[in-house]
Amino acid sequence: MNNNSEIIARITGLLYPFIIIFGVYIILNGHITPGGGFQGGAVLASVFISRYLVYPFEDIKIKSLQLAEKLLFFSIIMIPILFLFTGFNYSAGQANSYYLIGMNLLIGFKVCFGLTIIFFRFVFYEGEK
Amino acid sequence: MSFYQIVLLVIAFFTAMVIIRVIMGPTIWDRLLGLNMVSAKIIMSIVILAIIQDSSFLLDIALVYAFLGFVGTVFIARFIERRGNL
Amino acid sequence: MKKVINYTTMIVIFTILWVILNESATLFQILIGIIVSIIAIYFTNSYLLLDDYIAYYYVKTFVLIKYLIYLIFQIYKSGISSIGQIIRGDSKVIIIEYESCLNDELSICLLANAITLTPGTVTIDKKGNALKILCFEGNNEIKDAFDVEVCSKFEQILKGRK
Amino acid sequence: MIREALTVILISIGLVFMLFGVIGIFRFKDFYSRILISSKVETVGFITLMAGVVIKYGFTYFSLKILLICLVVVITNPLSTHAIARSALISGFKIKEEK
Amino acid sequence: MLEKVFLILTVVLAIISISTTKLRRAVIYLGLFSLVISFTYLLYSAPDVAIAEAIIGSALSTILYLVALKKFQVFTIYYTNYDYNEINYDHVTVRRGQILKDIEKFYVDREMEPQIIYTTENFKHILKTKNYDLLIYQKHSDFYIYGFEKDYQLDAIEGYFMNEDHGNLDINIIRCKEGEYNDA
Repeated sequence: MNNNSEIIARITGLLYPFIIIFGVYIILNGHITPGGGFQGGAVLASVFISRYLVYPFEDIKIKSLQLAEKLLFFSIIMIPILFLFTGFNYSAGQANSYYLIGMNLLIGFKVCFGLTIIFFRFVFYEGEK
Repeated sequence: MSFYQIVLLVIAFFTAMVIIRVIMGPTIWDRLLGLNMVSAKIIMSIVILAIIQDSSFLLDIALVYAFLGFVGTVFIARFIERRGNL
Repeated sequence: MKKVINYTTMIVIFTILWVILNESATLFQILIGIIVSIIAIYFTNSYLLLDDYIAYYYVKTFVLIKYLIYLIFQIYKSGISSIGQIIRGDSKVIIIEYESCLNDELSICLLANAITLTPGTVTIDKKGNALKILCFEGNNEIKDAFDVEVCSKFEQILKGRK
Repeated sequence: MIREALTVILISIGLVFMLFGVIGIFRFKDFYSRILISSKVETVGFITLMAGVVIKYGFTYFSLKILLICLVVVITNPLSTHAIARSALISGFKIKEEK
Repeated sequence: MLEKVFLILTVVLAIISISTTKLRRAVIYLGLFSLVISFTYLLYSAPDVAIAEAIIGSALSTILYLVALKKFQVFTIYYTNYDYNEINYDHVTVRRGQILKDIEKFYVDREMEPQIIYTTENFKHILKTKNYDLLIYQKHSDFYIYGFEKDYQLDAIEGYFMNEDHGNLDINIIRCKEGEYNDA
């Protein structure tokens, strides 16, 4: 019964880089157009989810994804605190937008890893009968 | 009322008709087909709305549906053909 | 050497995509676009596809344009004829099997996609180069297009993919 | 001016195609002929409508983005149709004997 | 005007998706609901919310609901009829008969998901090849229900039909051994 359609597998593979570029675009332009860290991260996570259509095996290392997600979460908390203590001048316009882009990137990757972990845990462990 | 607003209203009417089919539809595949059609209609409405408001960032949302709309449909179809196994 | 040229073409295509998305063609955006497309191709090759994306999905630009133009022509042709079908009402559905004369995986998938896009035919299954097609009974156009011994026009176009 | 008129005409043609798609979804009595015609005629209407919008805007970033949307829909829409039809066939919903 | 159409559609879809008894239909209705409400957000000029709703509704939440439904047991019921060579719309909706409604109600009451497949294949062929839980074969007004011996629900179905009044319908329940006819 384990026969997935070859056509879907092939053409989904064709779309991967497009979806990745689109996700990065949504993250990087989060401060001027709609979108941002959460939305772009969800788009990036959907790449991993659609990969399940092609290779339904458990070859993604959930442990290392979890470690990366924890590190990202730690840095998301620590970077604003560090900025608070250094007394950086916030009024400078250019630096402000760089700060926003950097934080959006971190949030985006954290959301991507988090949703991927949720999906694969649900599919391979929690969904068992 | 400009031309594009009338177009938007017509598309909204079509969407309502397809949703009636989805609610009526006897088999589950009819409903899935309706979901697919409504998704295409929503993409069109977003493009027309972007013309009315003259703002190109609305097209990003249409692109999201174009890229990811098929993932949900394919997963539901696969779920049905495997009798409740993803 | 050919590999380098192919990679450069791919990066150029993705950079153009990035510029279209951002709606600005400044030097800074182009630079970011090149970096993002290199990262996207590397990530796809090593983690998602487990294979070489470019060797997997390489289609000549000329062939692609010819394919798209012929596809749009075919879509309109059978779209107009299927309006008549809608007005006439119900009709019977059959499944025919069709053996393609292509032997390349991606070309067969593109052919199947084109068959699904034209109104009146849907590809249901693919095994090797045999396709199962769902279509109306007594539809002469389909018979003309697919029951011939030699390759159909789509297949002749797709044969020169590489 | 002529460009504006062409846009209006093309969008109207697209709406007519979509109207036939919606009629088809109610007119056909079984699922397979519905999936054969309706959803596809809808795609024809989609392409026509987008062509109208592209003509209105000429060669700008807006119309390039719309062409991108069109291309992606042309790639992904057959996938979902194929998945639905295949799912119905494998599950055994069938009208007539094969062969 | 336009906003009103979409707001009415949203309310209708929300009510339908919580009042339906079949969970897969509810998943599809929720997908439609998210499509429509995303456009409504756009009409009220909230594109940021709309893009989040689009991504979450079209891919992620649908799939997570489906993964949750994996725990739910699905019963596959094949229905064949001797009298008809073709199955069209009327048979599915109008003449489906009381028995299928009863069986559906039986499973829904016990919080299980029935999936009924109408087919015109020969029932012996289905017995041999298909992977089924129940097979209902109708010949004029006689009903033959095929099920597996080990399936404890079969006794419950028998009891259910004994208790209810079914007029002049003739219902036979046939128990098959595991793998007696079936290779699948």
